[in-house]
Parts: sequence; structure tokens; C-alpha cells
Amino acid sequence: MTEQTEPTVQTEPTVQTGTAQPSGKNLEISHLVKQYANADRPVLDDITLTVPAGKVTVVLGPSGSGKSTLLRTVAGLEPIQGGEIALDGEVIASGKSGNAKSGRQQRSSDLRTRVGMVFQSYDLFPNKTVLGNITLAPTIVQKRPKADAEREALELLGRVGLADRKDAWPHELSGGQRQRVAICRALILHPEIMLFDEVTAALDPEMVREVLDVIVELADQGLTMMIVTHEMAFARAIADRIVLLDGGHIVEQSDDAERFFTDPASERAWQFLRTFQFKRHE
Amino acid sequence: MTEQTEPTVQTEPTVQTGTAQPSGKNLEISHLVKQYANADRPVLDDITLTVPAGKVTVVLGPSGSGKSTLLRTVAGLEPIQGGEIALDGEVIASGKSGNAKSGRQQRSSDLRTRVGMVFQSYDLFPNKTVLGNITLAPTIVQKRPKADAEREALELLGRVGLADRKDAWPHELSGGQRQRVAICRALILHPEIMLFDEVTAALDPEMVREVLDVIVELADQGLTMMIVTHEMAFARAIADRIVLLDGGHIVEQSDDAERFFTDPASERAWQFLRTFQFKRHE
Amino acid sequence: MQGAEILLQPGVFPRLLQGLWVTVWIAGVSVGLSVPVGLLVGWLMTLRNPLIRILMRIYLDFIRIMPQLALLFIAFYGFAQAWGWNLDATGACVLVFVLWGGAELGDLVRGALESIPKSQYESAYVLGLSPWQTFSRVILPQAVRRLLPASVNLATRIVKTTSLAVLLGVVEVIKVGQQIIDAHRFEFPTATLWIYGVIFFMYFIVCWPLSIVARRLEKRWAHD
Amino acid sequence: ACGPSASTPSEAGDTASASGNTSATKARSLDEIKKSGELKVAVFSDKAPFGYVDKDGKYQGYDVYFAEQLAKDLGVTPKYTSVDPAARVDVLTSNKVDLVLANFTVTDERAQKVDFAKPYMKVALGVVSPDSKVIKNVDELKGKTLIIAKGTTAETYFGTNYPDVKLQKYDQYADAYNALLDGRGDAFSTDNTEVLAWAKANKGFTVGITKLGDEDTIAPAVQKGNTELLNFVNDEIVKLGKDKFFHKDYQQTLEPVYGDEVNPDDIVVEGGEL
Amino acid sequence: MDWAFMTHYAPYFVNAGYMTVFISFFGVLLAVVLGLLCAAVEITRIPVLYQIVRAYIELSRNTPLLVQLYFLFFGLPKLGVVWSAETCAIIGLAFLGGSYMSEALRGGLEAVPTIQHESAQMLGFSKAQAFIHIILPQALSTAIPGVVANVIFLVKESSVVSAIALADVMYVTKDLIGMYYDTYESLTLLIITYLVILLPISIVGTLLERRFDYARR
Ligand SMILES: Nc1ncnc2c1ncn2[C@@H]1O[C@H](COP(=O)(O)OP(=O)(O)OP(=O)(O)O)[C@@H](O)[C@H]1O
Ligand SMILES: Nc1ncnc2c1ncn2[C@@H]1O[C@H](COP(=O)(O)OP(=O)(O)OP(=O)(O)O)[C@@H](O)[C@H]1O
Ligand SMILES: [Mg+2]
Ligand SMILES: [Mg+2]
Repeated sequence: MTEQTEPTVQTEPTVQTGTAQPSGKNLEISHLVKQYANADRPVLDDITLTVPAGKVTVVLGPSGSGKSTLLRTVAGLEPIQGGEIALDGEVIASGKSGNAKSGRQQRSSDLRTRVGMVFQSYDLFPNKTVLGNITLAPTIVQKRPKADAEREALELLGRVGLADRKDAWPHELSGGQRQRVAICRALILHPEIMLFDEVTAALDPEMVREVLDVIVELADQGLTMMIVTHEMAFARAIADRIVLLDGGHIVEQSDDAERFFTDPASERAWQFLRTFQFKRHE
Repeated sequence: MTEQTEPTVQTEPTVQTGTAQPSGKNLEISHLVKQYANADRPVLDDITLTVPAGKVTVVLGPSGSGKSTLLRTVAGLEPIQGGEIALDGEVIASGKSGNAKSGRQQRSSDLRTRVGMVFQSYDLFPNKTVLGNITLAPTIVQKRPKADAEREALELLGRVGLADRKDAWPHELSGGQRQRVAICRALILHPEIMLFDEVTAALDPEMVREVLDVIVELADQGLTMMIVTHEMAFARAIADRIVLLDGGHIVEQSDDAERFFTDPASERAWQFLRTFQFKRHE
Repeated sequence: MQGAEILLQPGVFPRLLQGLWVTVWIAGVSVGLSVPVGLLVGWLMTLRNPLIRILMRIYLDFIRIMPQLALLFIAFYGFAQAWGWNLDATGACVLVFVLWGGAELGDLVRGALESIPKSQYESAYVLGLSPWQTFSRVILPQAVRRLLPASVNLATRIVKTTSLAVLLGVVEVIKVGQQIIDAHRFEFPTATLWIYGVIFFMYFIVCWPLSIVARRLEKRWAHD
Repeated sequence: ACGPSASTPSEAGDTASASGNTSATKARSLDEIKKSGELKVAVFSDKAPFGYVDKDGKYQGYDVYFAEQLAKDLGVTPKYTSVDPAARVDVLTSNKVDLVLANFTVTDERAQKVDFAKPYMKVALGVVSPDSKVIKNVDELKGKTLIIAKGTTAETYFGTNYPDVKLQKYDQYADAYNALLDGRGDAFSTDNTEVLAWAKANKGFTVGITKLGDEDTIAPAVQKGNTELLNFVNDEIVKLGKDKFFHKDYQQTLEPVYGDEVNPDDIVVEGGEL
Repeated sequence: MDWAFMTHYAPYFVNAGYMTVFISFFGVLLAVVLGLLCAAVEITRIPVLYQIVRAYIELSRNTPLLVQLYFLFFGLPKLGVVWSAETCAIIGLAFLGGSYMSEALRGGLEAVPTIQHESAQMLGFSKAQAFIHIILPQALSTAIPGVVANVIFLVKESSVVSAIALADVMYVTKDLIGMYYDTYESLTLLIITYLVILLPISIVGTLLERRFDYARR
């Protein structure tokens, strides 16, 4: 317990993911409108946003502001009712009003693997070992040879410090280990962009650290990422771009994280940041 | 959702709890040894610690270091195997080796009400309304008249901003609201010392805020408190005294919280604090 | 449909209802007696005493693994002889259903008691409640909520299982039906269809409301 | 007292209170029966015209007629318990009733377990089958399915003498008849009186074999060793025989069904003398 | 205890045990198939079918098997439908078991968190691939305890088929009691036979539960 404070970051990336070279494949969200069925107003209203390639975009905002929903529309888990989302110029989702009731979007399998996502709750497949979890999609969806997939899986596991746990079952892992495996499982498909939705919200502080260190490393390699987090210190350290959502609108965007945290442009941002500060005897 | 960032702190305390005046009733823990049955070594080993009256003592430490156990021995939930715990000079627990297997300590009802505790898990009684939860102990343990207990319960609820939820059922409340009710439930017994064990660990950030604000207010009123938390910003703001536990030992104690966070005396404390800091491109 | 008139014959329906009353009576008495037995058994099952544990385990497992009909036979034919109990068929049914209901309910009680989080006991302790206050004000009310839906379902099962009483010769609704079929076998050769059909729905009418109540309770109390 | 009025469950109350009483298996003495004001009799409830429940829910039939007389002479009211054929021995051994009057054929096995009084009826087995395929000879039954009711003489008789007849056994006579009606077996065998009566009422069925096996007698039975009651019943049978009671019984209960096809003397036994 | 009697009649119980197992096996098999279909309809909520399935489940759960059997065996022939006793018994068990199995299987399928579906989708799985490799294994693991309990329940319930003249264990017992009045011995053989049939099922069930309990940890 006490020895794990040493970060697991390896400064020399040994494995090249598909996106190790900033590839210019950025994500463009324009005039996105998202309304849940049976809701009387949109949760996301006219969101326009560029997620630059090779950069880390952190999405902040109070609970219920629509952060998760935004990531889910990008991932294709939610149909949108207006605007469009384009990945590297190719439109991957476009709004049709009236499809609010329909379930997930009909994206091709191929397209879906181009966007990776890790969720807050542990979502490893409990019926597969760590290695099984990581190699399932490449072998079944991408039809890669099993040996090939396993080799890469082991390399990825090594990078997140879990090479020795390859045969463990998910229930034998700590929360932090599970989330690191989930990251490997997404990375093996060489996504062009990775989405992280509060991946450490359910973790103990020390585990938070081990997961965030992995994300920091990915950032350093230039993987395009969109991150929702409540860890302000982490957000401040990793963000290339900050987006503050509130009530389904973008309140503030900034390319200078340091500036945002110390001297935000909007009153709302200032208010939001104050939530994380305490003063006694006020 | 968006308007709740305004802290609910009321600077003018309207209700006097039994401890509103620093009462000089401090808690002395000396040479405390705690070993769980079937464990091969103690989880708390020779802990000596003073929790000064009217002050806030924050206990920090990595997971498994024994923080919860320490609070539980003070609350009488765990028998101790060595040393003693004294409240205002009166010994409330003393170590007997060989009682590791027995359950809770044999404390009188009266003594138990002198120590209040709030846990991490929401532990309201689901079969009682908010008001029922708060008035249960005063009416059946302290035999106070029901009307009297209800009046005070309403005052306390008002202070934590929940007067209008008095008839709600626990399952209808958010996590933050539940924890605030749990605090009221403990306060109505006028405890001489309050123990908080990671009361916000299971909450969303904004709810964290609303609960911690209540605790800050209690601190300002001079309630003696012992707090375990992972919220460093909060710990830094509220602590009069900081205790760092590791592996069942006290590693560092400090009466200067600001100093502890910026320039801790021990290497271990430095290491521990680093867990909460991030740096990119290291 | 030809033959349905049998149901309108004087006496037929009232007699079936009378038979149904016997069914419901057996079930009612069994359920009623199962409650105290179940509470006792449930409490015994939470005890740590190894001997009691083993005894309860054997009791529960035996009752669970033996078909109810076999238990009825054992009670009706076996007990009477072995220990000279003057157990008539109805008594045998009640005995078996109470032993069975008590075991199942006991297990539910145990489960309910054990499913209450430790933190509930601890909060009560810290608030100064005595062990008895803790049990009666905090633990029991919660246990009952967790218990009730499954108990109502158990009651439904007991009502359904009362149908086996006919195989011991108890004159309950099925037996009455058979008597009616027999008495009318010349005038209404298709009586079996109608009488058994009616009995089928009589059971349904008795059990269905119970199922609905169970489901309602389950939904209402799902959150805690 | 709180029990339902339909029938036996009212006894459940007694059972609950008596269940700890281990001496209860011992049969009741004549005095006890008189004192209780009730004679407990096991009869069939679905074997018209011997023991059945009529449209009004009252017990009727040849056996019941006799039971009424016995109770009357004892100065008590009869209380009937419906039995399945297979349960007739057990209701006595476990003292659930005082007397069995349920078309109980005297056999050696049974005589070891219960005490039979003098006979009041005699029967042989009969076999009824559909008109389309009448079984006239036992040998025709080889490899065929014969329906019987459990615990009857037919069961033991075919079980021991004709093992290659496939027996299909039902708990209740009503079930057995229905099975025959629905063509689930090739024939049904039980006491010849019974099948004769049934075939008469059900068109399309004939009793192809009217007499099979030894002629058996039917008698009341009491618990083993209950000589007091046994003697009373025997005395009654002799006494009633003098008034040709069982012929009256026959006229009341059986004749309406059998008509004049059957000679009452083929069935009725008076005074316990064959 | 009359040992000669027991050894002499033990073979009868062996045969009767086969009958019980035979009826139960096919009854359970059909019940699982029926249960799967119903669970599928319930989850997808296909309009008319859904109402039919709900009605069936209510009917099946709230009526005793014995009455169902009487109706099938004695009632239906009056409508010209004559099924053999075996057929009635198997259909009866399936009719009864279908609703219980459906509830267990539906519970299993519904217990798989949405996030598992979503993760599968994000990883590019098609619906069918996700169902086979990810959803079904987890659903089964949650459903197994319920399914095993239902299997035992159905085998036990099968004891009432003796009422429609099927020579199962209960039937033979009643037979022997009725014919030879050796009640103890018959009852002892009855208990042994059911233990021999049901204990292994119960043990295999526990083993299966252990083997597949990953989803519940
Ligand atoms: N499936 C859904 N159907 C209907 N409304 C939904 C659904 N999911 C979310 N919402 C609503 O949409 C709004 C935005 O939710 P979302 O989960 O995107 O917020 P968030 O910013 O991620 O909050 P948090 O920080 O609590 O995760 C909320 O008001 C929520 O109640
Ligand atoms: N009831 C128990 N029986 C045996 N060991 C226990 C028990 N409760 C806790 N422990 C052990 O005692 C040690 C200290 O536990 P404790 O809960 O006090 O740690 P903590 O500092 O509160 O950790 P966390 O930050 O995770 O809450 C741990 O190693 C734990 O595994
Ligand atoms: Mg979210
Ligand atoms: Mg703790």
C-alpha cells in the first residue's frame, strides 16, 4: 500500500499505438443538439467544439451539465437530434430530429473501433481473463490472428504495469487495475481518439494516481483525448484545452489551462472552481 | 444543479449544540493497541494522540493504514487490546489482551451518546423518515419528549439546509443530503466529540461541497472533531491538527496544517502528499 | 360448449366453493402457523452454535430436497405408525406445510436478517440504542420489508401445494370436483373438462391476487 | 370449531391438539364412541352406488346405508371420512376411523393388518371393456393395458396371477372410469358388481368377463384387536340378517342401478352366512 | 425394517426412478426452451406476444401442477384431445416450468449492466457477436442458481404425475403401501430414491454455480 506512490510512468514509450504520431485527425463537433426521449428540453444545445488532434481536451462542469452525454454522442452511444460530429473531416454522426427514441446509432463496426472509450464504472467482461478482455475485440471484430493480438496485449499490459496479471480475472483486480486494463482494451484497437468519462470517480486516491499516470503517459505520446474528470489537479496538469459545460451549453473554452484555473474569463467558471476550494472562518 | 455552488454556510450559528462553547473536554489516546481477531499483527500499534477540545484533528494516511479503525475504537465499535482512551479524563476504553474476538465494547448507552460518528456509507435507517431518523435516539435513548426532539431536529435540519425535506424517506435523498441528515442525527445527542470517517468518499463533487460546508460550520462553532478524509484541500482548510498514519503508526503530527502540506517534516509525508499532485512531461 | 350446463346444476357451484374453502383453510392455517415457526427457525439459523447450525442445515435441506408429496406420504403413513400419532389427512397436510413453510420462511428470515448492513447496527450502537432497541426499532422493521414479498410468494406456493391434499384423500376442492364428476357421470360425460377447468381457475383466482401483492411490495420496497 | 364446514378439515383442530397424544392409535372402546356421540366410518365418496356423495353433497350408497343403521343402533350419529382404496388399512391402523365400510374385500394380507367382521356382500372380479373390442377372456388381456384402482382386489389379483397384463393404476375410481372412457386402457377391472352397474349406465361398454378369480366376500373392518366393536358389528349383522336388512339396502341403493338384470342373492349376504 | 422386502422391491424403485428422471428430463428441457422464448419476448416487448406471454406466466405460476395435469389428462379428451400420460406429464411440467425458467433467465439477461452492451459496442462488436461472447455468458452465470433451483423444483413437482397413472416413484410407493401395507419400507425406499435423484442435481448445481460465478463477484 505504501510503496505504490512512485508513479508508474515510463518516459520512453516502447510501443507505438496507431496514434503515437500526432496524425492531424481532429474531431469537429458543430451545432450539436441532443435531447433524450421524454425530456422537455435538450441536454446539449448547440454545442460547437473542436478537439484538436494529438491534444488533450478536458471537459469540466457541474453534475448534470451534459459532460457524459457529450462523450456518449461522440462515441455513437446516443443518437443526436441536430448538428454533426466529424472525425478527420468524415461525418460520423449527424442530427435527425425525431430519432430521440431510437437506441444507439447505427455505426459500422469499423467506425466504432476508431473511437475508444473508458467509462466510470468498471466495465471489463467478467467472464474473460485480463488477456481475454483485451484480445476479444481484435480477434473477433478485426479478425486479427490470436497470437498477434496477444503479443500486442502483453506489450500494452507491460506499459500499464500489469504484465504479471494477464491471467487474472477481473474480480481479482483492484479498481485501479481494472481501469488500466480497460484502457489497454481500448488501445489495442488503435483508436484515433480516446474518450475518458470520470474513469477515476469510483477509485481510492492511490488508485486514482495509478490510472491517471497512464493517461498522462498517453497524452505525452500525443494521443488525441477527450477527458471528463473531477480531479482538478489532474485536469490542470494534463489539459491542452479546457471546455466548461453548464446546463448543456459551453460556458467557457480555453487553450491555456493554467490561466483557466487561476483567472477564468467567466463568472460561471469562477463559481465552478470555487466548489473545489475551502476556506475556514469566512 | 447549477445554482447549488453557493456554499450553505451560515456564519451566525442559530442553534447551540452541547459543544458550542469549547468545553475543555479533550480526548486522550495513549499507547492504543488494536489487533483484529485472526490477524497476525496489530492494525494500530502504540498510538498516543491528543485530540484537543474545540479543535479539528484531521487523520490522513494511505488506504489500510488504520484510520477507520482508529475512529472505530474511539466510538466503541471495536474493543482494544492495549492502552486506553480517555474522554475528558474519564477512561472510556482500555485494552485487554484476549478480547480481540468479542464484538463491540461494552459501553453504557449514555457514554455512547457522548461520542458522535458519521460513516462513509449512507447509514440512515431506511425505515424511518428524515425526522424519524433524527428523533429516534433522543426519544428512546434519552427519553426526551417527542415534541422537544422534533423541535430541535427541525432546527438542525434548517441549519444544514434541509428543513423542507423533513418528511422525506432516505431513499428519496441524494447522497449529500443523506450525509447531512446523518450529521444532524448525531448532533441532536449533543456529543462532546464528533468523528467523521470519509463522509464524502461516495459523493459527487458538488455534494461533497455541501457536506463539507456543514462540517466547516461545526468547526467554526468549536465542536471537537476527528476527521478522516481524502479531500486534501478540505483537510488543509479545516485542520487545526494533522495526524498522518501509516501501517498502524503515527508518522507525523503537526499543529500547523499549512506547513504540513507545503513542507512536511518526514519523507513519508512528502511521499504521501505527492500522490495528490500531477505533473506532465516530467 | 356442450356440457357446460353442469356448472349451473343446483349445488355444484356452492359445493365447489365449499371445497375451495377447505383448500384455503388448510393453506391459511398452514401459513399462519408457519410464521411463528419460520421466525424461530430463522433466528436459530443466525446463531453461531455449530450443533444448531448443522441441525438446521439438515432440516432445511431435507425439507427442500424431498417432494412435498413425498413429505405428505411420510407424515400421513409414516408418522402415524411410527409414533402413533393420530394424524388424519388434513392434519398431515397442515403438519407438512408448516414444517415446509417454516423451513422456507426461516431461510428467508435468516437471509433478511443477514442482508441488513453492519453499518445499521453500528449506527444504532453509536447513537446509544440498546441491543433490544436496535433489533425492534431498526433491524426488524427493515427485515420485515425485505421478507414480505418473498413470504407472500411462499404463501402462494403453499396454496398451490394444498392441491396435493386430494392424494391423501382430503375432501377439498379437487375431491369435491371428482365427486361431482362421478355423481353426474351419466348426464354429463364431459363434466371433467368443465369441473377441472373451473378448479384450475379457482386456484388462479386465489393465488393471483397474492402474486400481485407480492410484486407490488417488491416494487415498493425495491429501493432499500 | 373454526374449521370449514365442508368435511374432514373440522377434524384438523382435534388433530392439532391430539398430535402429541401417542396413545391415540389405540382404537376407541364402544363406550368412548357412545360418549363422543359419533361413529367414525371410512367410506368411499366416488364409488356409486356403494359409497358416493350425491348431488346434494350427502353420502349415499349400499355401504353408507349399512353404516347409518349401525350408528342408529349404537345411538350415535355416523361421521364419514372419505378414503381412497389404498388408504383403507391405514385409516384403521392409525385409528383415524373406528370402522371401514368401503367395499373392503377380505384378503389374507389385509386380515393380517385389520380385523374383518362377518361379510355383508360377496363379489368376484369383473372386466368391462368397450363394445368395439370386448374382452371376453382373461388371456385376451395379455400385453394389453388394464385399468384398475389402487388398493383394490383387482390389483393384487392381476399383479400375482397375470404379470404380463399391463396395469394402469389410478387413485380414484372416478379417474379410472374416465381413463376407460378416454380410451387410455383396453379394459377396466374391479368388483363385478361395480363394473356391471357402470356398464349399464355407460353406453358403449360391456362387461365381457363377469366372474373372475375366487368369489370374495366384502366385510366391515375394525382395527386389529378391537374385539368390542368387532363383536358389536357381528351381532348387528346377524340381527339385521333376520330382518333381511341387506335386501332392503339392495333395493334402496343398488336396484335402481342394476335393475333386474342382477339377482340380489348373487350379491347380498345376510347374517354373515354365505 | 423388513430387509427382504426392501431388496425385493428396490428394483421397482429403480424403474420408477427412471420414469421420474425421464419425465423430468424432457419436462425441464422443454421448460428451458419455453422459458428462453418467453424471456426473449419479455425483454423485447414484442406487442401482442408480450401480453400473451404475461398471461401465460400468470396462469402457470398461479395454478397447481396437479390441476393442470387433471385438466390435460381428464379434461382435454372431452374436447377430443387425447394425449398419453407421458405427454401430459411432460407438457404439464413444461407449462409449469416455462414461467419459472423464463423468470430466472430474464433476470439473468436483465442483470447484465447496460455498460457491458455499450463497451461491446464501442469495441466494434456486432449485436450477435456481443450477445454470444459477452452478454449470454454473463446472463447464464447470474441465472444458473435460479435455473438449478427450478430444475430441482420441477423434479420434485414431477411426483404428482402418479395421479395420472405414470409409474414414477410416488406411484410405486403408493402401490406398495396399498398392496402390502409395508409402509416403513416403502417410505424408506421412497426417500432413498429421491435422494439418489436429487442430491446429484443439487451438487452439480452448486458446482456449476461456483464455476460460473464470475458475474456475481
Ligand atoms: N438516458 C437518459 N435519459 C434521460 N435523461 C438523461 C439520460 N442520461 C442523462 N440524462 C439527463 O441528462 C442530463 C445530463 O446528464 P449527464 O450524465 O450527461 O451529466 P454529467 O455532466 O455527466 O453529470 P455527472 O457529472 O453527474 O456525471 C442530466 O440532467 C441527466 O439527468
Ligand atoms: N473487521 C476487520 N477484521 C480484520 N481486519 C480488518 C478489519 N477491518 C479492517 N481490517 C484491516 O485493518 C487494516 C486497517 O484498516 P482500516 O479500515 O482502518 O484502514 P483505513 O486507513 O481506514 O483505509 P481506507 O482509507 O481504505 O478506508 C487493513 O489492513 C484492513 O484490511
Ligand atoms: Mg457523467
Ligand atoms: Mg477507512
